[in-house]
Amino acid sequence: MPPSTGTVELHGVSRWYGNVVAVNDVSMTLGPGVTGLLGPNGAGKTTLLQMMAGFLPPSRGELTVAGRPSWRNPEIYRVLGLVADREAVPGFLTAWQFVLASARLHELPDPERATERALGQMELHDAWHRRLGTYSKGMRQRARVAAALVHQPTVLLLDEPFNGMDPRQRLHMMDLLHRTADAGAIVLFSSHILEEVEQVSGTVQVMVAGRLAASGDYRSIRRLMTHRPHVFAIRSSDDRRLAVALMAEPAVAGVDIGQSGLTVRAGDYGTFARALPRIVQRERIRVRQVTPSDESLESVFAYLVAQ
Amino acid sequence: MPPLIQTQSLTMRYPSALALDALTVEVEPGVVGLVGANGAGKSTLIKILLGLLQPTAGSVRVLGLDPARDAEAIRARVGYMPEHSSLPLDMVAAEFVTHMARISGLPRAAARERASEALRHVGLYEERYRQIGGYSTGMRQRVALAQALVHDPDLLLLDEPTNGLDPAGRDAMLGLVERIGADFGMSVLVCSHLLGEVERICESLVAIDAGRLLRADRVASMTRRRDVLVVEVDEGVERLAAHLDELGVAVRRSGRELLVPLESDDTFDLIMRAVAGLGLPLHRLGQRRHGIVELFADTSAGRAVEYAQEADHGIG
Amino acid sequence: MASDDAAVGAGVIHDIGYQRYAGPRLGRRHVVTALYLHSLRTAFGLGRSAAAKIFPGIVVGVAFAAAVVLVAVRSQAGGVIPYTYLQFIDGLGIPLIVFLAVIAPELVSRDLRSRVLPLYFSRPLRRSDYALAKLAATVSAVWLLLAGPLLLIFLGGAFSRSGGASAVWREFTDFLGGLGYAAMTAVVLGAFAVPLASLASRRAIAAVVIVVGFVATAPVIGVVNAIGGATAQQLSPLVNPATLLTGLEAWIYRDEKLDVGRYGPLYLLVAVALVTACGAALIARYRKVTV
Amino acid sequence: MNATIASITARALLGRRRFLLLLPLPLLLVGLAWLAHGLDPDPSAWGEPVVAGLGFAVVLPMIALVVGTGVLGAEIDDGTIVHVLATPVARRDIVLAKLAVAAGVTTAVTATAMFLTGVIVGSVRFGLGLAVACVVCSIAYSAVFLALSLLTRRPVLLGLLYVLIWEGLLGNLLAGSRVLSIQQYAVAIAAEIAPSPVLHARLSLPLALAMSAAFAVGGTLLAIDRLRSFRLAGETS
Repeated sequence: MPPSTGTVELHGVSRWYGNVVAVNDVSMTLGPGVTGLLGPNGAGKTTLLQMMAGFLPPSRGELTVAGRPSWRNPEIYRVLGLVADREAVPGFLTAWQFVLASARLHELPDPERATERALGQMELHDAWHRRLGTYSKGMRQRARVAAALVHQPTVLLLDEPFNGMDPRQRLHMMDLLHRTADAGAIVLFSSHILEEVEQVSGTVQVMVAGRLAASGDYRSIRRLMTHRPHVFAIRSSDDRRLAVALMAEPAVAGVDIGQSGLTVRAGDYGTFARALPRIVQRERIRVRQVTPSDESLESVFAYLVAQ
Repeated sequence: MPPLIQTQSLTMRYPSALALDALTVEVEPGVVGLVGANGAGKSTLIKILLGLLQPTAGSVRVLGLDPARDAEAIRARVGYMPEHSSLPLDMVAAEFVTHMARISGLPRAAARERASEALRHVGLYEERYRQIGGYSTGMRQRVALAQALVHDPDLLLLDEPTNGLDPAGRDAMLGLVERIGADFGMSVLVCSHLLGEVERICESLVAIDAGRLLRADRVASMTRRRDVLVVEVDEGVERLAAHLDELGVAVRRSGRELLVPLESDDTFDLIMRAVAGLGLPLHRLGQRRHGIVELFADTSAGRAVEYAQEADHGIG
Repeated sequence: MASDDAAVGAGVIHDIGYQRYAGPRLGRRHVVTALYLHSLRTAFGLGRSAAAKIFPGIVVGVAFAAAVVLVAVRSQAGGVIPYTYLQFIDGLGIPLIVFLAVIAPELVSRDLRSRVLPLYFSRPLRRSDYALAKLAATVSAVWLLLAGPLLLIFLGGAFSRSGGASAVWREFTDFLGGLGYAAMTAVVLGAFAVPLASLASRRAIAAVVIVVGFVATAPVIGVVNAIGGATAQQLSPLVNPATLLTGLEAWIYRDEKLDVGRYGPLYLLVAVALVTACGAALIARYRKVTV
Repeated sequence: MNATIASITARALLGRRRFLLLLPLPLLLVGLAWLAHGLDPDPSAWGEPVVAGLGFAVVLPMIALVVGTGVLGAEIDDGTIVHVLATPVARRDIVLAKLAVAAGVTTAVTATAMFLTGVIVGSVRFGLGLAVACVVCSIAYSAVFLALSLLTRRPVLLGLLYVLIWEGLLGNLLAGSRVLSIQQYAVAIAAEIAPSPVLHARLSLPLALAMSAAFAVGGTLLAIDRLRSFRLAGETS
């Protein structure tokens, strides 16, 4: 069935350099909305993004952006915006000149207005006549995003956009990605910093060692892996007695007693989560804290990496 | 034992910006966090401590010495890991660290031994004879740490040591810095804008913003408890909320979580009873910790930053 | 446990944790020597990737090949070629420029670009010592590039010459003369190239600057010689480092390679001035490098 | 030819310290000619080292090298090229714009210097001859160095070796090598327009023009093709 124009589609895409396989048989379809491409350094995130952006031909498989291949096809950039991982910007240009140049190169009907809108969107209006060389790392990043957004692309690819940003700058960039996606664009950003992915996109594509290890909402990904025991940190008024009671519970695989409370490995997530309150009531023990210590994206990620 | 670092109205004025503004702080030995947003003056302070930069005004003492006068004595006893990994990519790691040891004054044999030991301590023993260019970002950061450690300094200055690392790399690096502070018997100044890290591995903390001192204190005293109870159930959030409402408990919904004011310890039992009664799967229960991020909340342009209570997820 | 407890020797688990260092911490002289030796090895690509060995390797190959050819030619001509060693060094003009255009940027511009300087200057190493160590390493590398082939020529010459001990001795003195001139060449060309390289952090641009520095002044001499009188012709070689050396050689070794007239000492003075000026410029350059 | 790219490339080239490298050489050339003329109006003795020795052998190739590799090589090195490539501008237009700037700046610097030198050394006609030779060879050199920036990671060093070894050393020893030496085309063209004792043309004009065109067109087409399949260095580079 022909690739639809509204998506980014990959079918069995691989990329290798000699015998080093950077991306291994990845298939995915990206629709409108924000997706986080997550993986450790060297997992192939940048290689995948570069293939999507038409800067690297797939060694195998089929990749289309808005229905057409991106390799050796400059027309794709009418609908595609890219923020590459290299942070270099022409320091001698002001932000205005830099984004205006991008607008002109995209052959927009009214480049000045588009530039003003893009810079406004990135809240750079008070600094846009200063040379980029004098910008801080975060402001340079925002200027690059403005240049990638000036032609209002339907597909926006960002490689490590949050790298080196402090919390305030990160929060602002997240709002922007959401606003862009809400306007119907496909936004894909790569990252290995977990706070970002958890905050911005519920949907995640996790890459590990070149392969697509998981895709979808990361909490649902978590649930899909229920076959692996979950780890809970529990602090209560009588840890030892609670430990004894929990060991009797079939859903519990193991309990460790430490000074800061119990570490419970639950064999099956669902049954344990329901059983715990019941046991605590029965034993009349006061529980002050129950924390799924392996539940954040970090653990999903570490679990996938360990496979 | 003189204080690790002492500054007296330290000021650094660049033509285009005021990097440090009359900073007066005293830091005791141990693992110290230097926290601030990008451009808050962290790197400038480190360069002044190393005598690489002359401050416009004010005085500074490192290990009791004055960088302006005896910079070389300080540099012999300080290890520095710069923010951007500036390493010769076509050199073998062991040879590079040995070379750096000799530049710190160690004789050839001692330099070679300590280089191999330093690379072992940072977990690169097997790869120490490979070229740095072939290393991952995480491994390069560890080589940068090894060269700062190799000449057995009394003080380690680490500028954003987890920069560009993935979670596994970040945890490994933080664990390493924590172990260095504890077992190696040397003080460590860790520069970072990732607040979760500082909280986790540092004993005391210096927070600066736009070159001015926000707060300098022991970490423990800065993360006070805040009396809100967070409960999250995997299913039936509305049923639980309605039930608590009937019991007259002021419930507030925040995403997948329910926030309940913690009047007394009984509230724990009340919530547990409610969840057990409805037979719901309990996913999370706990007290919302007051993270250091609030420090910056009031200084950011008016917007309270209820941003990522890192203290709740994972670190817990 | 089969063995009886008493028979078991005392065992101890050594603490292989982090050890503090109580050994000697050597002073400035040691640190500078370490940097010098490291830089010298880097010049020839030793301790570096294969790619770093290609260009220096080519030049060393060319130098030794020329030496072999010279030895062969000398043995045919009965070993009587005046000033063989000096001729050999002057003959390597362009390969020497290429060698400097490769190694000076490698030793100087590369550290600037890869921002390794913070690692050096955050250690007990003075900036002037860093500059001098790099300069000394470049000069030594050029000298070694020349000394190796000269030795080959000497060995070839000494054994093929008839005329017993006195001939070998004369050959040896010529050889020492050659080494002396090689040292002069190394100091002057090295001192001239390194500060030029430090002007650019991009190795490619540094290489162009060095080449232009050597090549651009040669035609000037051509012009002055064509126009000027005898004195002008005797002074014009001062303008280019390579011809400055040839003039120095003519005055010291009296081999009539170049008519310097009575301006011989001036050549020495200009050479010394050039080397000191270049050294001072290099130190000044590293003093103001912001790290 | 894309005006936006041309203007940004020109600003990048002329903005950086790298541009200062371009000034001393032409000044030295004209100054030397003016000084020599002052001392001895008859150029037959000193003309050759100035015009050919310094002009065609050093000033023209070195300026062309620095500018030719600067218009694209620098942007590839620091990664800013991606901002131009990630736009729907045809690769052909990008190359032509860069080539125009490179050839333009090289011509502006070398042709003016050589014209002044020619006027001082001989006559206005001689100056024009030298200038025209510079125009033609600036284009040929620029195309070659532009293509080189896309073919290798170290275009400047290889360019240096071509000028120093192939055109310089071998040019004098090996007659055959002159056919592929752009310097010789310049000498041939100049000698044809304004014959003078100062210039010793070793190639015929038709051959020089044909080879210059071959280098110019060949280099440009090669650059366009390479740019079309330009790859950002992958993660494992």
